Amino acid sequence: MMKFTLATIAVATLLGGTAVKATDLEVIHWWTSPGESRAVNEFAKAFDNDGAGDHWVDNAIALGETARAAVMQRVAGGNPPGAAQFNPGRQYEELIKNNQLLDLTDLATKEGWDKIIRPATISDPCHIDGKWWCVPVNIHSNNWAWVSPAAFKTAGLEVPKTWDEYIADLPKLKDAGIIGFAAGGDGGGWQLNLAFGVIQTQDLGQANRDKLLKDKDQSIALGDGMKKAFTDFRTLKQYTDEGLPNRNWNDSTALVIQGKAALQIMGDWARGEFGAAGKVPDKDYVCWALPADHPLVTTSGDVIVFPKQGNPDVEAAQLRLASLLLSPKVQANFNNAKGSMPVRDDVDMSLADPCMLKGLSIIKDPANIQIDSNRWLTPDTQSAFNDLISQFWTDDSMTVEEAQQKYADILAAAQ
Amino acid sequence: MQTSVSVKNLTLAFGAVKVLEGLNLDVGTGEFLVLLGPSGCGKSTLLNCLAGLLEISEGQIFISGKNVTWEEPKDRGIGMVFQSYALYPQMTVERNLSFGLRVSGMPREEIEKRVARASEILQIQPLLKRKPAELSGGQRQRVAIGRALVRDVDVFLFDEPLSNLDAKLRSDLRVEIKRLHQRLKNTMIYVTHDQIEAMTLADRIAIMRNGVIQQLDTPHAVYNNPVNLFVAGFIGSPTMNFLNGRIDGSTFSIDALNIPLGNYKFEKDGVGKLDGILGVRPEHIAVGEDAKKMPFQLDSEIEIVEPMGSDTVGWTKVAGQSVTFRCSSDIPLAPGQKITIGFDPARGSLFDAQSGVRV
Amino acid sequence: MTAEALDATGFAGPHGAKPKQLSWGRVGIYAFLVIAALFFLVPLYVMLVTSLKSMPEVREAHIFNLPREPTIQPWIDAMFNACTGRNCTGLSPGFWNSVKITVPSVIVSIIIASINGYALSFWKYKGAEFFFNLLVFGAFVPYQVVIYPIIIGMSKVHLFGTLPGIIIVHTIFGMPLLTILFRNFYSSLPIEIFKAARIDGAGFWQTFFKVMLPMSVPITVVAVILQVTGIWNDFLFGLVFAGTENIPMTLQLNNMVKTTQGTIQYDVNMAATMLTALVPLIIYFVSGKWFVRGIAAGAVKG
Amino acid sequence: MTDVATTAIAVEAPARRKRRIPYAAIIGTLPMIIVSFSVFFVAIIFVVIWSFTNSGMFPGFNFVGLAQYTRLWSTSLWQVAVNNIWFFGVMSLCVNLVFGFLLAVFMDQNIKHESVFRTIFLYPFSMSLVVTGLAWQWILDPNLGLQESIRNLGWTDFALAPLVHRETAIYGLVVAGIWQGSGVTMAIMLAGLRGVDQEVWKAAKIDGIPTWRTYLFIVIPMMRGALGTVLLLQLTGIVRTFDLVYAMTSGGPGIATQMPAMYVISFITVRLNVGQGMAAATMLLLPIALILIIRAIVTTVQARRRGINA
Repeated sequence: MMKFTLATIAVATLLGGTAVKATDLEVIHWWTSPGESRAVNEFAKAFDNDGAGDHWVDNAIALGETARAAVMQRVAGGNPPGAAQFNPGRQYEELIKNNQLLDLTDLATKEGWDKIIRPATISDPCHIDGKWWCVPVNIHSNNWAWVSPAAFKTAGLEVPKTWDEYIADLPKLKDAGIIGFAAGGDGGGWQLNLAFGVIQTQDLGQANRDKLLKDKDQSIALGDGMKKAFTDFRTLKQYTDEGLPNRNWNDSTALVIQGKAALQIMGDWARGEFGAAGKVPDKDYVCWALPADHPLVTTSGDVIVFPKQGNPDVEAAQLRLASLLLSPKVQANFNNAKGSMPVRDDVDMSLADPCMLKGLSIIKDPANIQIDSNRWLTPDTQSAFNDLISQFWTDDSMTVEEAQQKYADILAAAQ
Repeated sequence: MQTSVSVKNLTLAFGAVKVLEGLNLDVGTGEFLVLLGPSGCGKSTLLNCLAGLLEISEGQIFISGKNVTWEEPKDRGIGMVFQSYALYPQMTVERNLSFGLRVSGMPREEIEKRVARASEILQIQPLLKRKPAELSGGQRQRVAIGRALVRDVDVFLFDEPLSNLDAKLRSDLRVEIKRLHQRLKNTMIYVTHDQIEAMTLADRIAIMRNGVIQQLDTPHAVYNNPVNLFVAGFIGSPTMNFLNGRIDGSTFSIDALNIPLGNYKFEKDGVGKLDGILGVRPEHIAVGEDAKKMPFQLDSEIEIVEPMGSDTVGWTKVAGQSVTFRCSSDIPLAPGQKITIGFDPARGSLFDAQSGVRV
Repeated sequence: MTAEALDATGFAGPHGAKPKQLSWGRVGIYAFLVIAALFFLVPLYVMLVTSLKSMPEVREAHIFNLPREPTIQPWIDAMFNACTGRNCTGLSPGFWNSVKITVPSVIVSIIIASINGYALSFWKYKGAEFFFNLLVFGAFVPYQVVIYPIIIGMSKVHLFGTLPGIIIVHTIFGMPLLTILFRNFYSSLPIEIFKAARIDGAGFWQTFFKVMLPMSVPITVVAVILQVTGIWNDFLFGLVFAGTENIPMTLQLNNMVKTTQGTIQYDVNMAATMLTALVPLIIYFVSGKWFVRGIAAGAVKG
Repeated sequence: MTDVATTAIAVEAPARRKRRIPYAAIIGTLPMIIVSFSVFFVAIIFVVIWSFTNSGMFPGFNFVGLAQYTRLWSTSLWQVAVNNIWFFGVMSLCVNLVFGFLLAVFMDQNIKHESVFRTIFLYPFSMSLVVTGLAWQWILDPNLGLQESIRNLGWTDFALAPLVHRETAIYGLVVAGIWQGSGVTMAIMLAGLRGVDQEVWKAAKIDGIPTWRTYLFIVIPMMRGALGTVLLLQLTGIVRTFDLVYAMTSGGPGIATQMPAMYVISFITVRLNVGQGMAAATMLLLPIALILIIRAIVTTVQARRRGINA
């Protein structure tokens, strides 16, 4: 980023004032797939053209894990980026604790963020103890399955109507040479953990799932619901392919798009991939809101944080960007491109496709909102779960009971 | 004398380069033969061919009556000692001596017997438990000899074994080797570039140059009757004086100076007239009173004096050509001093200036 | 002796060179070497042919086949057009960043290490050996162990994420091995050279620059090769210390390969991989001989 | 052992100047003094100190005793990583040494085109581990790589996709590591072989010692310098194993190819638990410190014994 660091600081100190010039604002994010790229372009365009002459300096780092690590190192090393993407929850908790983030409260109060952002569960991760530390930019739900009618057709099957029908179809899909369940093992196993989370919710029910993750309830961790979740998860493994380890999420999605795989459990950002490939919902692909019996939307979107810079110019630019991110037009463009739901109700979603409309209708009832596990779990604990789930996935010698016990142990150790 | 080692028509070529060509050599049983020559003359190469370390291109090699041309080195009935000792550094002296025998599967008692005998002969018993790094150069070379000894073979090959030692050790070990030969009476073939080693050790010396044996004879013969200029110049220190002139019947003339050849024994009669070189060893030139007894005398002036302790080397001129002589250190000499020198041309050597061959 | 016919020289039995039983040994040697060479060459070959194919051809999964319609488009894309996020600049910026990092790092680290080696060989002062032993220990310390304290230290002096910062980091981690190299090299020089220079009145620096440095060419070549390839190929330090505007090529390669735009473009990825490896490859092909010699002569005295 | 490190520690070269303090030398080696002290001493002290704290993303000094170590050794990720580094280390070291030595021996048989072979064997060493990892990942890709390629030739049951199976992924890493590193082992060993006195070879031939025994019992013990260099290069490389795994498997499938160095990096970056990361880092240092201490003791004892003998 900025050719700053030394030179600018030196110049600024010498002149005792601020350089009057356009500010380059570096943004670190992991929006690197085609759909995501189109979406982030909306942000960049809006920021570059807002008349203030600032520049969006794009720093896309593949894989959330790597991108967040880069941000953390940059902050620890005293050279933070101007803005950075995180998932809502506890990923940036340490940054707040250590007073590394720009306080957005004044701007938020002025613009009334607490009124326009709905539902409240979306703003909670940013709105902590009355102060605003980040900007939620979208609502993503993990609880989606993406189904390829072409794949089922190849196997001579009807597209199933329910999850159970799908499970029943798996052996036939396998016989027809179709990958029954598309997944990938990159980035420490987050794709698998995401799929497991959805299955976990299906098998435990919302209330118990919250109790498990929020209250770290041991009896649930060791109970029958979790046993079923692990067992179901292992069943799915029988219907994956050899290419799974190391595969990126969008490459898994591509398998569904190409009709090589029947179904993928993935957040609604996958919709962007279908869009980018020119596929039409309900025709070329089908989206299922999960859990099948009672669809829920998770609060697992993205937020943007603004690390402190100690430079008034940059700070002004940061605040301008923060405001811009929430503006109705930008929200509409960004979310349409990305396949996510906007964080405010008053944006124009006329372009929304059937899948997004499905999501928007679910979100109408706050009871249908499922709080993302990031809210309650530190990155340390999340990573430990990633480890466990991917270990369980690859190592058939690990019994369901062992996995449950380890799950419970991680919960017990979680802070 | 029975033949122990015999080389027939040996040729060794590396690609197109012939290092040795059509070489013949017979070594008698119990003989001590020294291969002498400047570096690059092919003496070590010949030795390596005998040992089977180099594969020859043509010819045959017999050792103890057996055609070993195609045999492996270990089956040729030879032992070899190297310049760099070539001891196995991580093994004790004892293991160094016994390693080859162990590998060949010899019974333990026999190995012990042989090691004991070799170490007794070489007086290295106290060193048996040490490693080569803990030995002095002389001790190492004894061990290396011991390694050849335990093989209990008929023929020993030495490849410049004393070259890495300092002067004192070298002369000590030289005597040692001579004693060893007298005791064992084995055939020994010894490569060196040091003429003193050659003269002192050899029964016969083979002087080599460019892969060809120039002269093969007793030390006395090579010294007194060198077959050509090369041999004459190579043997002896200080080197033989060479006077360029013309042979005319029984006279050798350098410009106006005529040296009567007296009873010089020509190789063949009727040499006639030709450009020749008269070689006279410095120690055959007498000065002062002794010179008067010589058939040929000449007055001269001393240019340089080199006292060597036991004797003195003086430099002077004969008909404008530099000549050195060696005399007792008791004779007082000083540069510029006028002296009379004399020698007996019959003890000298005459060579054809064109071909360098003795006439 | 066999009943073989007498030969021209009149001696029976073996003569001349031992007949070659077109030794199976020789055949075995070459077979082993050729198979080993194939093992070493296959990845390069596969990378090369894949990088010259178009994607439809790649998907046919005949990795050993030569490209039917060779195209250098993947190379052009990899160098100038491939995207990471919004940036579609290919590897070219990374290439220049790597040059910017490598050149000064190599020079600085070699100068420092050669002075160290020289001082440790000829100008021992009390305590020098202690620091050297620390360095030797440092040669064994995994980078990952000290990376965190160095991040903190660098941020304290405001060098984190800057070009000087990454140069310093490379210098630090190159120092142990290079110092050992130079120390061993200078120690093997005859001390008389040093004494002669002292008698001629040369001091620490004069002796170094006028006498020692000109003699250090062989070991410097080794050091340059080691450092250029090491720093060019570095991933970890680039990831952590380089800062955004100095992202080295390896890091960009990794980003490019791990980011997928739709379907994975294996052809472009392979071209990018080859491009990244090109500089050290050329260095090895050109100077590999010196490297082999130098590492034999300078690195270790047995 | 007579490799660099030992000579450095053991051989106290005679002090060439004693009386005056050579200020220029101290100034000249100032970078070394600063780096060795601050990086390899102070920084490591801090690493150890932080390993006893509950530092999160930023270092703190809230001491928690051995809690980080208790957690470390009860974490299966770490256990897997430690097992892996042993397995990977021993495997790669052995195969590398044996293969590198064999290559050197075969190269030493007066072969034609030696420089061509040498270049071929050595070039992978110039490639970064990231590149190596990517290249081999591609070749071993189950759908587009070697496996599919051979299946396309008609052998439809052919299976060679080690990276996607938990049990075999680490062998894939070993192969890639060998590919990258055995050339340089060969080069050093070859130099070592050529350094062996030719007369020793002759002596062994005359003694009738078979070639393989000569290599094994005479030549190899004479190549301790070369072996020391190879070991130094390989061991330091193995402890730091990171790039290769990162590029090739990212520690997967599952956590099957996790390595201690990755554990450290993961905890100080993604998992924001510096205390845990530092505990793992300290454990990484332990064997190295141990080896160096044992060596220091051995060399002092040897030096003393030599002193008595002399």
